[in-house]
Amino acid sequence: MTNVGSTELSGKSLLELDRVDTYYGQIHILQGLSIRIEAGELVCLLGGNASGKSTTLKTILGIVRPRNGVVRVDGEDVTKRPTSYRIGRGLAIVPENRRLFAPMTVLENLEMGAYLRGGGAKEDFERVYELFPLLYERRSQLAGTLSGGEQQMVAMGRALMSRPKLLLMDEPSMGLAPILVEKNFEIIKQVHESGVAMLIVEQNANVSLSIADRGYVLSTGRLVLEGPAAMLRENEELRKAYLGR
Amino acid sequence: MSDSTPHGSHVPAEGPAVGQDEWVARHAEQRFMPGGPLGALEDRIRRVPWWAWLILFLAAASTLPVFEHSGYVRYVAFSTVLYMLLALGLNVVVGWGGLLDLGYVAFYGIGAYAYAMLDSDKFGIHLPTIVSVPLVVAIGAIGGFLLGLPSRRLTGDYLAIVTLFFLQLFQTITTNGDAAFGHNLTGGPNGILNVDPFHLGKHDLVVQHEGIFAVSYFYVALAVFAVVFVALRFVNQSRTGRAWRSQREDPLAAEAMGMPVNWLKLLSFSFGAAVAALTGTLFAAQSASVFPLTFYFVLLIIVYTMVILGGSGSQAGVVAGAVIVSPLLELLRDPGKSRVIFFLALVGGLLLMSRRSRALGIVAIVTLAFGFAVHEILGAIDKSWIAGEHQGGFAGVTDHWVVAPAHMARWIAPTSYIGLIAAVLLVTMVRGRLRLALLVPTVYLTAFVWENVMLAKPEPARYIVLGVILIALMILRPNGLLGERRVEIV
Amino acid sequence: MDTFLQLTVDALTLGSVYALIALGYTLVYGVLKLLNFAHGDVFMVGSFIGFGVLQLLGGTSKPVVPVWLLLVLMVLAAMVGCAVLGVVIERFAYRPLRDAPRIAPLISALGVSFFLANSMQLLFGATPRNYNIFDLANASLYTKGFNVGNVHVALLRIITVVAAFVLMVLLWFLVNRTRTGKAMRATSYDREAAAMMGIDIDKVIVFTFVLGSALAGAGGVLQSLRVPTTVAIGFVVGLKGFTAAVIGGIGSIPGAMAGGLILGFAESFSQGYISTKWSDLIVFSILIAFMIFRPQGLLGRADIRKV
Amino acid sequence: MAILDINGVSLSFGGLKVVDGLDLHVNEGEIVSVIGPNGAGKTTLFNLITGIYRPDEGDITLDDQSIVGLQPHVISQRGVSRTFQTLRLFLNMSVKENVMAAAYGHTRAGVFRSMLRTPGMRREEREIERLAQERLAFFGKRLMGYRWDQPAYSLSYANRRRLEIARATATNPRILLLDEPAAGMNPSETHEITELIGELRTEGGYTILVIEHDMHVVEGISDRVVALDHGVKIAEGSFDAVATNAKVVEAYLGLQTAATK
Amino acid sequence: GSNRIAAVSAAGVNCKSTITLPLVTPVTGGAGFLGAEQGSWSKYAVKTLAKPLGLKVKFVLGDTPVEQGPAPAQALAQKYVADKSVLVVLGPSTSGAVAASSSTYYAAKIAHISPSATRTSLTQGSSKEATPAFFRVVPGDYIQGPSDANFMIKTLKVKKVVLLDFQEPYSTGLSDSVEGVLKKAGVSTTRLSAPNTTTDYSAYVTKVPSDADIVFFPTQKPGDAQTFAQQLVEQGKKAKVFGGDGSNDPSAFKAGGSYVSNFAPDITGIKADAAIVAGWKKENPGKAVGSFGPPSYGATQVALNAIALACKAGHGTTTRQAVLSSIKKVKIKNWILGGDLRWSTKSNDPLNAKFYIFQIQSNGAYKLVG
Ligand SMILES: Nc1ncnc2c1ncn2[C@@H]1O[C@H](COP(=O)(O)OP(=O)(O)OP(=O)(O)O)[C@@H](O)[C@H]1O
Ligand SMILES: Nc1ncnc2c1ncn2[C@@H]1O[C@H](COP(=O)(O)OP(=O)(O)OP(=O)(O)O)[C@@H](O)[C@H]1O
Ligand SMILES: [Mg+2]
Ligand SMILES: [Mg+2]
Repeated sequence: MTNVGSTELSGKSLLELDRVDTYYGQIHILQGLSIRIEAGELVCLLGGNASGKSTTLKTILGIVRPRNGVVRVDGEDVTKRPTSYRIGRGLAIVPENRRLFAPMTVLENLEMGAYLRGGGAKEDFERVYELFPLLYERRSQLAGTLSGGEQQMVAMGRALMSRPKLLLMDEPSMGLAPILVEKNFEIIKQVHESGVAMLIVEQNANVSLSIADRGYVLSTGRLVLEGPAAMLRENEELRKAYLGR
Repeated sequence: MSDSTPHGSHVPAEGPAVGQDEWVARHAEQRFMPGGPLGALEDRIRRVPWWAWLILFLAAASTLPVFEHSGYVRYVAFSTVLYMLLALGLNVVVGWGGLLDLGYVAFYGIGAYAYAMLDSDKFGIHLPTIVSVPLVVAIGAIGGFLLGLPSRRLTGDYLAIVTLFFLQLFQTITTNGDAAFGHNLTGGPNGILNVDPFHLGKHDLVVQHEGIFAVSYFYVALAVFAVVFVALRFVNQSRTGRAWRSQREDPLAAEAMGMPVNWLKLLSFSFGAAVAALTGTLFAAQSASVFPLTFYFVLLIIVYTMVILGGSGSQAGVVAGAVIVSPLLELLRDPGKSRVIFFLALVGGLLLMSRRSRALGIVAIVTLAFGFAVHEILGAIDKSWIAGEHQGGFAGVTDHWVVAPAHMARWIAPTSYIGLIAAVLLVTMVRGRLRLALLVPTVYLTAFVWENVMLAKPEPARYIVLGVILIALMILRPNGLLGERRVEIV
Repeated sequence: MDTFLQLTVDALTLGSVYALIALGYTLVYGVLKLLNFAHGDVFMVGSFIGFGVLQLLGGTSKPVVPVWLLLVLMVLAAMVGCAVLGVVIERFAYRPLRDAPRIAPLISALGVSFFLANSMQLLFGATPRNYNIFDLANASLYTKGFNVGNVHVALLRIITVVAAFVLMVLLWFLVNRTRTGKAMRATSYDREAAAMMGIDIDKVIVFTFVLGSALAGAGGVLQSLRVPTTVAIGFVVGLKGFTAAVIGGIGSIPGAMAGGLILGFAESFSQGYISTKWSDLIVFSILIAFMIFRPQGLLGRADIRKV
Repeated sequence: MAILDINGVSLSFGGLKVVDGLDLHVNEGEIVSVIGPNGAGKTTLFNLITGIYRPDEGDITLDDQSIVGLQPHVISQRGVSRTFQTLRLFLNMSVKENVMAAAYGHTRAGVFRSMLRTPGMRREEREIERLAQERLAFFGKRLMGYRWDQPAYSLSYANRRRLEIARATATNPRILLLDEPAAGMNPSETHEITELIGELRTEGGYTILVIEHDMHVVEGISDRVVALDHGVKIAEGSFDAVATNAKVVEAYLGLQTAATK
Repeated sequence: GSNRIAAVSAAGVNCKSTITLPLVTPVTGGAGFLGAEQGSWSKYAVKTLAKPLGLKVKFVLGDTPVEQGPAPAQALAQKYVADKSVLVVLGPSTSGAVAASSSTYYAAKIAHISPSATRTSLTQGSSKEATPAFFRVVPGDYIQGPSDANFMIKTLKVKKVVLLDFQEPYSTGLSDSVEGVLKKAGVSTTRLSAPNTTTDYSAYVTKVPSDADIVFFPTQKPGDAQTFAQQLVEQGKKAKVFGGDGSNDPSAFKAGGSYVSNFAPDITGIKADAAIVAGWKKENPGKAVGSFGPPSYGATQVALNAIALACKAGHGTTTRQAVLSSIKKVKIKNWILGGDLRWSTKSNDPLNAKFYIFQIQSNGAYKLVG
C-alpha cells in the first residue's frame, strides 16, 4: 500500500490536483486531495457514497472552484480558468446522469461535443458511428426521447467528438442493463487503447479495476488508498468495504 | 485534532475510513461556526422557542404608544402591522405553497371593498363588525379558491401571469364598477367614502381623535396579527403544512405519496386570500375609505419585498421584513430623516466593506480630510460653489464638508449621479489597496449626490434606495434575512 | 371594412413593438430561466436615448441630418446604449446570483427595475417626452404612405413595422444559423452541460443580454416615434412584453413574435369592435382562456422531463 | 390470490408503443422483480400503476377494483406506494418530515382542528411522529437519531434511496413498487439493501414489485421474475428460469453476465 | 393617551416659531409636471411673501402620484395632522385626493386650500365630498363643464362630439358634465373610455367618426393630447382635440387647431403680475409660465395671509382653528389671476371665477378665444 499523500508532483502530468479543498457552501467536501494522471493512462476513482467522487470531477472541470489548492492541466495552472477553457485544453466528460440536450437531436448533441472545433469533422462522426452504429440510425431523433442506454451512448460519443486527451467518466454504467454494462467496458477499453487517458468513477469496482492501470480510493473527501490497479484488487480493507461478499 | 476541520467542531479524532458515510450526515458540524462568546450567544438565541419571541415582540410593540405620542408614528406603526399581516398571508402562498401569486393584493382589495360595501352608506348596510368581518374573510377565502380553480393546472410563470391578470381584473372592475349594468357598485375611481369604523352594538371604535390616529386600531391590528400568526403556525406544523411544503418541493412525488396536490394548492390560495381580506377590513375601517389604485402593483412589490427580504417560508422572517421595509419607506419620505439614515448607512457600509479596521480608520479619516479640502478649495475658487442650501444637521459639520453649489447647472446632476454609479460598480470590481483608494472619492461623491441630487426629490430617491437594497440584499443573502438555506441538487 | 383595415394596421404596429420586447424576455428567460423584470425599463431608457439623440441633432424642427439618417442614428444609438446597459445589469445584478435560488434574481430584477425607473425620474423628471415626429419634414411621415381603400397607412407605421421585422429576422438567423446561436440553445437546455462542451457560459449570457437589450432599445425608439414616452412606461411595457412572451411560449423565439402580434391584434380589435372601457379585460380573458387550453404557450414545448 | 392485476395494458407516446398488451398479476405477499433492457417500459409500468399515466387500453385492478383513471393520490390512499428511479425526495424538508408528510393520506385532522390544536389532532400528530420514527428505525442506525432533523439534501445518495423507501412505507401501503433501489450503490451496500427488501416483506407484510438491473439483488429477493422488452413480456418465472431464457440473455443479460450465473 | 394628543393639537402655536406649510400634489408619476409647476410657484410665494407678513415658513412638498390614487393623500394627512408646526395645508391638487383626506383635516381643524381641484361635488350639491375645512381658489367643473360645452355649441356649432375619459376621477367627472350639457342641446355624443395607463391611442382614433367635430380629451397628461391630435391627422379625421385644464401645457400640447380650457388666464398678459412673473422666472431659469403655477401662488398667498390674520388676532400665538376661520376673511386686491379675490358666501369657492378657453395656433401659441 502506497503512502497516502506522498505522490510526487512532477508538474508535467496530463492532469494534477494539488492539495485541493472544495466546499459546497460551508460544507467541506474535498479535503486536501492530490491526484495525478499521466498521458494515456486509465485511472479509476473509487469511493463510497458521497465520498466526493463527482465533486472531484467537477473540481477538475472547474464547475466548482476549490478554495485552496491548484489544478494543473499539462503543467499549466488552470485553477482560475472557467470550464470552457479547460475543455479547450483537451478535457472532456461523460457526466453523471448523462446530461444530454434533450430537445436537440442526436446529431446536434454530437455537434455540440465538438463545439470548440466548429462542429466536428467528418472523420469524428465516422469514428463515433463506428463505435456506436445505433447512433447513426437514430441521428435525427430527439435525445430526450431515447432510453437510458442509448442516451449513455450519445453521452460517450459526444465526449469523444472533441478528440480529448483526457476523458472523465462519472458512473457510466449506472442504471444500465447488464448487457450494456458489458459493452460499455468494451468501449472504454477500446477508447483507452486508442491513446486517450481516462479517469473513471465507478461503483462496480471489480470490473473497473480489472481494466484500469491505477486507482485512487476516496473516503469522506480524502484519499485513503492509491496504487496500481492490481494491487488495489488485492487490498483486504477495500475488498471488505466495496467488493462485498 | 485534525487541522482540516474548522475551529469549534467536534469531529472525532480518528481519521477517515474506507466506506464510511457518517461524515456527510454530520455536515452541520462541518460548517464554519463563529467561535467564542459571540458564537455561544448566537447558539443560545437560536434555541429560544418561537412563542417566546412572539410574546416578546408583542410586548415590545404594545408599549410603543407609551413612548411615542405622535399620531403619525402610531399610524405608521399601525400600517406596519397591516404589512406584517399581508406578509404572513403571502408567505402561505409563496413560501409554503410555492405558488408565484401576483394577484395577492387583489384579495386585500376585495376584503377592503367587501367591508366597505357591508358597512357604509354606499348601500345603506351597516352590519355589526362581528358579522361583517367573518363574512368578509369567508368571501376572501372563497375568492382565493375560485382564482385557484383555473390556475391549478398552471405552474410557475404561467401561474404568475394568470394571477397578475386577476389583479388587473380587480382594478378594471373596481375602476369601472361605477357604471356596471347601469348601477354604481364600486364608486369607480372615486372609491367608497365614509366607511364605518369597527363597531360593537352602538359602540364605535373611533378612527381618529381630532384628526389624530386613534391608537386603539393599532392594538386591534396587533391582536389580529397575534391570532393569525399562531393559527398559521399551527397549520404549518400540521399534516396540511407538511403537505404544502411537500408539493412545493416536488408536486409529482407528493401526489404519489397520497397528497391531493390540486386541493392543497387551492387551500393555500384560500388561506392567503383570507388573511389578505381580513387585513383589508382593518384597512377599510381605519381609513374609512377605499380606492381601487391602493391595491396595485407597487403595493404588491412592496409586500413581496418584505417576504423575500425576510426569508420566504419563515414566519419570523417575513414579519421582520415588514418591520424593516415599512418604516424605512416611510422615513425615506422625509428628507430630514432620510439624511440621518443615509449617513448612518454610509458609516455602516464602510464598516462592512472593509473588515480590517485599521484600513477602515484610514479611509474614514482620509475621506473626512478629503471633504474639507475639496470644500475649501472649491470655496476659494468660487463662493457660489459652496453657497447652496444645506439641509442642516450634524451640528453643521456637513455644511463644511459636502459641497453644495448654489445653482445646480443642468449637467451636474446627471454627471455626478452616473459617475457615482460607475464609481460604486468599479469599487466592487477592484480589490486591495486600489479599492481602499477608490473608496475615498466614492464615499465623498455619494454624499455629494445625496445632498444635492437625491434629497431634492425624495420620492424617486426612496424607491432608488429600495431598489438598491433589494439588489444588494439578494447578492449578500439570496435566501433573505431569516430564510433557510435551500439547495437544488441536480 | 375600413375599420377592419385600420385596426389591422394599428394591430401590426402595436404588435411588432410588443414582439420586440417579448423577444428580449424570451431570450433571457431561455438562457437564464429568469423573468427579467427590468427589461421594460431598458426599453424606457432606449426611448430616452433616442430622444437625446434627436435633441442633439437639432430636434424635429431643424434636424442637421437627413430624416432617414436621423431615424437610423436614433435607433442605433438606443440599441448600443441599451446593449451596454443590459451588460452592466447582468454583470452586477444577476451574475452574482447565478447559483442562488430562482426567486433571488427575480427580486434583484425588480430592484433593478425600481432603480432604473426612479433614477431616470431623478435625473430627467417625470414629464412625458414627445419626439414630435409630426413636425419632422412637414408631417410627411404622417401624411405620406399609401392608401388601402379609404385607409391611410402612414409612412411612420411602415417604418416601424418593417424595422421591427427586419430586426426579428436578423435575430432569428443569428440564433438558428450560427454557432453562437447553437451555444445559446444548448445553454438554455442545460447550462452546466453546455459548459462541459467548452461553451463559455458567461459570454453566451452576456451576448443574450446584448441582443435582448438592443432589441428593447430599438423597440423603445420605434414606439416613441408615435407616442410620448415617460420614465414610468417600463412597467406597462414590460407587462405587455411578458404577456406576449408567455402566450407565445416563453423561451421560444418565433413564439415571442407570434405572441406579440396576437397581443397587438387582441388589443386593437377588442378596443375597435367591442369596448374601449373593458378592453384590457377582454384581452386578458382571451389570453387566459388560451393559456388554460394550451398551458405551455402557443409555440412552447411541454417539459420533456421524464418521470 | 392476486392483489394487483394488470390486464392487456398498452400505452404509446407519439407513435412509440412503450407498453404493449401487458398482463401481470401479483399475489399477496409476493416479491416480483421486473427486469428488461433500458427503455423496455419498466418505469412506465410503474407510472401506469400509480396513475401518473393512463393506459390507452386495458385495465388495472387492485383487489378486483379498477384503479384506471383515478388520481395518483387516490391510488396511493388505496394502498399502492412507490419510489422513484430518479430520486424525488422533498429535499428541503427534514428527514423525519419527509416520512411524516407521507402519512397525509391516512390521517384526518383538518385545517381548523389544526389551528385550534384540538386534543384529537394532537393525538394524531403524536401518532404520525411515532410512525415516522418506526419507519426510519427500519434501516438500523443509518437514518436514526441526529439525522431526523437534518434536511434531506444533506444525505448521501444511498441514504436518499433508503429515505425514499421509508417514505413510501409511511403511506401504509399494501403494495410497494421499488424502482432500481440499488442503483448507484456499491456491492456491499447492494448486499445490505437486498436483505432489507426481504425484511420489508417479512416484517412489514408488504407485497413488493421491484425493478432492478443488478442480478445479485434480483436473485436474492425474487419469488418470481418478469422480463420485459419493448413493452412486451418476454419471459416470466423463477429467477433461474428467466436468467437462462435465450431471449432474456440475448436482449438483456449478455453472455458474460449469464455465464457468471 | 389620545386625550393628551388632542390637548396638544389644540394648544396655541407661537407665531415666531417656524411654521411648516405643505403642498400636497403629484410630484412624481405621470402628472409630475403638475407638482413641479405648483411647487415652484408656491415656493416662490413663500420666499417672497412670508417675511413681509412677519412669518417664518418652511415649505414642504407632499407627493401624491396619480397612479396610486387618493391613498397617499390620506397618509400625508395623518402626517401633517400629527405635526404641530402645520397650521394650514395647500392642496391636495387632485379632487379624489381632496375627497379622501378632507375629513381628517377637518377633524384636526386644519384648513386646506387647493390650487387645482375642480370637481363640482367637493363643495356643491347635497352630498358634499369635502368638509368645511376645504377651500379652493379656482372655479369648479360646474363652471368648466358647461363653459366648455357651451363654447362648443355656441361658438364652434358642433354636431357630433366624441368624449374620452381615463378611468380616474378628474376626467370622468368632467366628461360627464360636458356630455350632459351637449346632450341637452341635442348634440350627438360618443363616449370612449381609456385605462389611465394607455399610451397608444390608435384604436381610439379609429373609433372617432370621420364627421365628428370635436374630441373632448380631458387628460392630465398633456403629451397624450398632442399625440391624439397628431393621430387624428394621420388618419385623415377632421375632428379637433379639446382639452381641459389638465392638458393646459404649452410645452407639451401644441397641436395647431386644438382647444384648451383653463381656470386661469395667461398671466403673462396681466400687467399687475409682471413683477411676480419676472421674479419667478429668475428663480426658475428657462421654465415657461404654465397655468397651474399661478393659482398655486394664489393659494399660498391666501394661506399665509390667513395665518398672519390669525396671529394678529391671537397676539403672537394662534391655533389651527383660528387660521381656519380666518381664511374667508382674506381678501386680496389685484391678485395673480386677475381682478380681486373674494369668497363666495355660500360655499368655499372663489367669487366671479371663470374658465378661459384657448385655441392653439399653428406655431403652438395659446390664443384666448372664450
Ligand atoms: N450542489 C451541492 N450542494 C451541497 N452539497 C452537495 C452538492 N453536491 C453534492 N453535495 C454533497 O457533497 C458530498 C459529495 O458528493 P458527490 O456527489 O461528490 O459524491 P459521490 O462520491 O459522487 O457520491 P455518489 O456515489 O452518491 O455519486 C455529498 O455529501 C453531497 O450531499
Ligand atoms: N413522457 C414520455 N414521453 C415520451 N417518451 C417516453 C416518456 N416516458 C417514457 N418514454 C419512453 O418510453 C420508453 C420506456 O421508458 P421507461 O422509462 O419505462 O424505460 P425503463 O424500462 O424504465 O428503462 P430504464 O431501465 O432505462 O429505466 C423509452 O423509450 C422512453 O423514451
Ligand atoms: Mg457521484
Ligand atoms: Mg426506469
